[in-house]
Amino acid sequence: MSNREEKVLQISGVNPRKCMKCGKCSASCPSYDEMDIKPHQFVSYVLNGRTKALAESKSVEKCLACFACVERCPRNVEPAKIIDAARQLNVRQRYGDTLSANDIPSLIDEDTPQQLLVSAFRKYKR
Amino acid sequence: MPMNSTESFAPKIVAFCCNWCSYAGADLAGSSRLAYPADVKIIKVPCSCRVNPMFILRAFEKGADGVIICGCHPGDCHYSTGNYYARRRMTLLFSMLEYIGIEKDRVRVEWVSAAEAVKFSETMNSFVLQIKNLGENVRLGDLRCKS
Amino acid sequence: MQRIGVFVCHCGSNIAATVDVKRVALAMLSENGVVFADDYQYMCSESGQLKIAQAVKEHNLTGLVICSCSPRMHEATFRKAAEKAGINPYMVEIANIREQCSWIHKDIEQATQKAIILARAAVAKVNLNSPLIAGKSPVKKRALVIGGGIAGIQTALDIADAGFEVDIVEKTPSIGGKMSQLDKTFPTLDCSACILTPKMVDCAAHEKITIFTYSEVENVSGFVGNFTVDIKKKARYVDSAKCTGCGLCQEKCPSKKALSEFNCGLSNRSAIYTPFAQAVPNVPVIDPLQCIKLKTGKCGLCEKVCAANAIDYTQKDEIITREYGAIVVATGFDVINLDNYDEYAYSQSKDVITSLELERIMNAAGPTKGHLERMSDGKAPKNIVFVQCVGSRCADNKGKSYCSKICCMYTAKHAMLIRDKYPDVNVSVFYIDVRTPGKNFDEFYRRAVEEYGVNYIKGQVGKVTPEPDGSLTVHGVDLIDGRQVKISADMVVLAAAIEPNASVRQLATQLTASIDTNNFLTEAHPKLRPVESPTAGVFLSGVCQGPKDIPETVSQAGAAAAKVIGLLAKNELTTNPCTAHSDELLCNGCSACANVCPYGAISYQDKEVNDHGIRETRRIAMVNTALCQGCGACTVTCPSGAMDLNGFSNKQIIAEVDAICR
Amino acid sequence: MALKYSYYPGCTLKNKAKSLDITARKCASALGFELEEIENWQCCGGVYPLGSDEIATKLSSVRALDYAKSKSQKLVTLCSACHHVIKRVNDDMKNVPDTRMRANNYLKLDTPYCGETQVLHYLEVLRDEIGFDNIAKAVKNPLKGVKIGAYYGCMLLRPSKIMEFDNPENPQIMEDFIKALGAQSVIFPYRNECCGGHVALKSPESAQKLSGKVTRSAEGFGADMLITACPLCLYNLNKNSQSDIPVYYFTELLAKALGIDSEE
Repeated sequence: MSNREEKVLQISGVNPRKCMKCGKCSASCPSYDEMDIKPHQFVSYVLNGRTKALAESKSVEKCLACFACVERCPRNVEPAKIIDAARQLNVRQRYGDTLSANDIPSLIDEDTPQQLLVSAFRKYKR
Repeated sequence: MPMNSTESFAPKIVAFCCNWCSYAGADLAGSSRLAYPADVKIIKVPCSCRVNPMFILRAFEKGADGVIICGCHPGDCHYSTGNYYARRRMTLLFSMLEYIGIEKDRVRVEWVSAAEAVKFSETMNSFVLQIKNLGENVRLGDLRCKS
Repeated sequence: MQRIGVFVCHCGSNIAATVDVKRVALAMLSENGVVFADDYQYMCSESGQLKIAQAVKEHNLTGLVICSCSPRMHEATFRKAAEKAGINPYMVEIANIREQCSWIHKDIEQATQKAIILARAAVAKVNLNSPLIAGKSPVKKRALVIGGGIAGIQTALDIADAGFEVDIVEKTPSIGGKMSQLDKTFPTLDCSACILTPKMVDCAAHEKITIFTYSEVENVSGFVGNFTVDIKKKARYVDSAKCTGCGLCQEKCPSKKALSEFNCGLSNRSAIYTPFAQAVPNVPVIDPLQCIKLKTGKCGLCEKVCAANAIDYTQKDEIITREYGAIVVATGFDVINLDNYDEYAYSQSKDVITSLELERIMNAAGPTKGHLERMSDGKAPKNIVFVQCVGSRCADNKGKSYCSKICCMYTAKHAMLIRDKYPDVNVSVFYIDVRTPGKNFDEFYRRAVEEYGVNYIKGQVGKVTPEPDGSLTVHGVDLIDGRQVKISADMVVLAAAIEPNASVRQLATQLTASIDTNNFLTEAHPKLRPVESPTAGVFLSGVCQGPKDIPETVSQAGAAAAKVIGLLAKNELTTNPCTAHSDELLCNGCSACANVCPYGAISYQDKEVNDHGIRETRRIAMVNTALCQGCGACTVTCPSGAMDLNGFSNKQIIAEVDAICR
Repeated sequence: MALKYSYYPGCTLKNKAKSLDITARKCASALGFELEEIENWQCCGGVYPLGSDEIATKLSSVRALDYAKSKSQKLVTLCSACHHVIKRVNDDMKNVPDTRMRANNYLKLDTPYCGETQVLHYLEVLRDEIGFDNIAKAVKNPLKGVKIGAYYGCMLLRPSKIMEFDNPENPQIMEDFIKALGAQSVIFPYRNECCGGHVALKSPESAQKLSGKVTRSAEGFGADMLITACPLCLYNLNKNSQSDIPVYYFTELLAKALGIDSEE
């Protein structure tokens, strides 16, 4: 297993071997249609050494962190933690940020809650 | 803590297992190939209530570093109540060990059913680690018993 | 001084690959008392046993140590071999160097060292063994079957047909169990009632069978061959001897709000009721929580209409004590509670049902008289979705870790029956895996797909959402197509996991039979003794031991019966000679041992003893060896050290401790 | 003596969600409990850091938790995001030895913080400490005939193992709250589905799709209005769902029913 796979597993704390491939995570995911790699595939991407593709996927930014997959997984696999670990791999790199303070003014309106900005910086920026 | 010596130190550990649950649990651990250190040697007894505290003290005298007693879960004893007797006796033994200044962590009581192979193996692994951290039993060893 | 022979088994490569068996044998030769040591491929084989006999003869051996697999496996084999060779069977000790050594260690040096120590301990013990003679105890020639479902019924019939008396204890008002609730059975689609009710009637008519319905086991004492069981017959408020089963009382009963247990709560029943038309016995019971007369004192209508004068509001629970030689547990299963699965909206919509509820809906005697209807509005559904593995195969504390085994087949059955009877209804099945091992099972499932056009979708359902128009949207995934699917359904059927009936926990404690982490009763050996409990004289039949379908249950029921017959056919049993005994010179008659004995095996006698020349009468503990089970509680309790246990004496255990610590 | 709680308002309640903060405090004093704002609280970060090696991002929560511990008070939150983050960090401090050790190493507190503080959401205070029947008694203007849908969102409920807030698939607490105010609760299946607020900044089209499902489902079951505890959900449902259904903070309704002026 390469360094990157190990890193994803270490950050996520997930044991992908517990997955029984039932697909309940993908059945539950509200962002399924937006994702190129689907929640039930996160596990096999890690096991098959394709974390680079996972980290470069659209899914990284499409996960809503709603934890429906975590709640309903019958095997306690917690797919949300895997995709978040892949996202962490990106933002922890140099130039991994996908949002800068300069972008903000064009994205907000007068009602935008602070909470949204704070969490966006956590999500998209180191 | 004698952490650095844990690698070379091979403790002597006596495990008393009741015939109906824990000994069967150990067998299942074996047939499931769930490893635990070779330091553990099992003595079969009909029931955990057959374990006389004197046996434990004897083991320590003879140089054992840890003793573990395994029985059926409370309520599941093959003889109905044997494990309750064992629990009470061992509680008294613990306070006696403490009174005479012995680490009571050298003795453990665990309930392991015939189906709990994983628990058996995990228990033995953690007990061996615990004994390794305590180091060699020097205070209880009877010098007259040493060869 | 013993003359001990040590035999080290290779067990093929099971032991020999990790333990240097020759070194173990060699090391034993320097142990005290050992006059012979050898190793062999398979000690348990005929030639292995022959080797033992030869060595006994040649070396005049008095004791044997076999270093082999667990004594739970072959202790009995080697004891028999010893007896054949002319040695008392209790002069044999086993050193378990397979399960507790070669199978768990990889390092040859380490494993060999450990095997030597284990063998050493066994040798030290045999040095102190003494010949033991097993006693005899009589066998009560009657069996108790707990649970009156198909498992219990079949077991009882088979035992009774062999000529032994059988009692069935069933906690509901009728025998029949879950099978009586089923409509059709897979894979032949014959009607469940048609094949079950004749067996129920046979049971009732059999001269050797006594049925106690509406009854529970209250207490169990004794041991194999000699159990004493208290059975609580709950007050029925109807005299079974007088009742003719005319049913008028049920018709006239004004309290009709109770939910029918038989119809899974989908219909109502009266306060006085028989669970279903073919109930055995056909005698109603009064539900005291629903009966107006029993609650308020007013009413009494059933009493007035009963021409047979069978109603008796003063009836009380009754305890019956009976003796048995063998006990069979056949307590069956229940469908799990679905509170943990609210994503499937079971508690939020009447049109989300379990498969067992669907059985009742499909059944002509069910709440809808066999018409496929929605429970919410009585409309005929056009789209039905089945969800498999609800609560099975989970690792999340919400569900069960095991596969419930029967769901794949009954779901295929339901899907097929619906498509057959209502060809315009669309049926989809969400599955993770379709598991159909069994004769004609996979063919059956394929027929559902190929001939009946059932739409099988590989993937699980995430959520079922009730919609404002009364329909249900099923949010699932199709893993083969790689897309989320949303199916608008009128009915959703959940294949809920099955679990052992809740009563089994307490029963296991009463019987001192062990249960596993899922509350299934443990068998004595998973392969070789699958219908016996580790507790002698207790046998297992049906789902109480693990999930199984009807044909498997019936075969296991027959197997349990065969074991019971084998036991009851004996006039007496050899008892375990490893019993306690007291040293009359050390005993001070304090009663401590009698207080801890779980079997009441210890009594006291005034006995004249000769204590170093002084003759006096003392109160001395006496052990009834027929009652003593050899737990050893008394030996540790005894303050003077007078109590000891045959086969596990203080000296023997201390010798083992010393040998291990040496 | 009035019940006193350590109160963690969070960034949004001091700004865009002022009414959530104000009504909550006013209702509290009307119902006999007091919210004592934690001194020098710092932003929770808005999202719980899922990485098992994240420490620095959890420290602000630990400081707040330790403050409550020092005052022997329970910690009360209102914003769903703050509640989610602080409750989960508290669970880490209690049950994850590695996080506990490293966080304490950073903070160098007099005594290490090990998850002692109990974290309550305001709704839990109403349910478990005050009691909905007592709230029903305190209601001056019962909201008779109003059909209200409770929108839970994700963060209060999931993961239920840690949040221990309510049944994650069929919650009851807000419905019971609505009934206590004399109104009628409308149960709709999307009440615990995500509104997509988390991606409202960079994928507004997703946020529109998802929040639309929530409001359509609520309207379909006849809700006149929605209540929520989350400022982000409120913003997203208002802005992106393309529905006119009004969305209020649950405390605004509580204030109204208790007859409290919700102006500052």
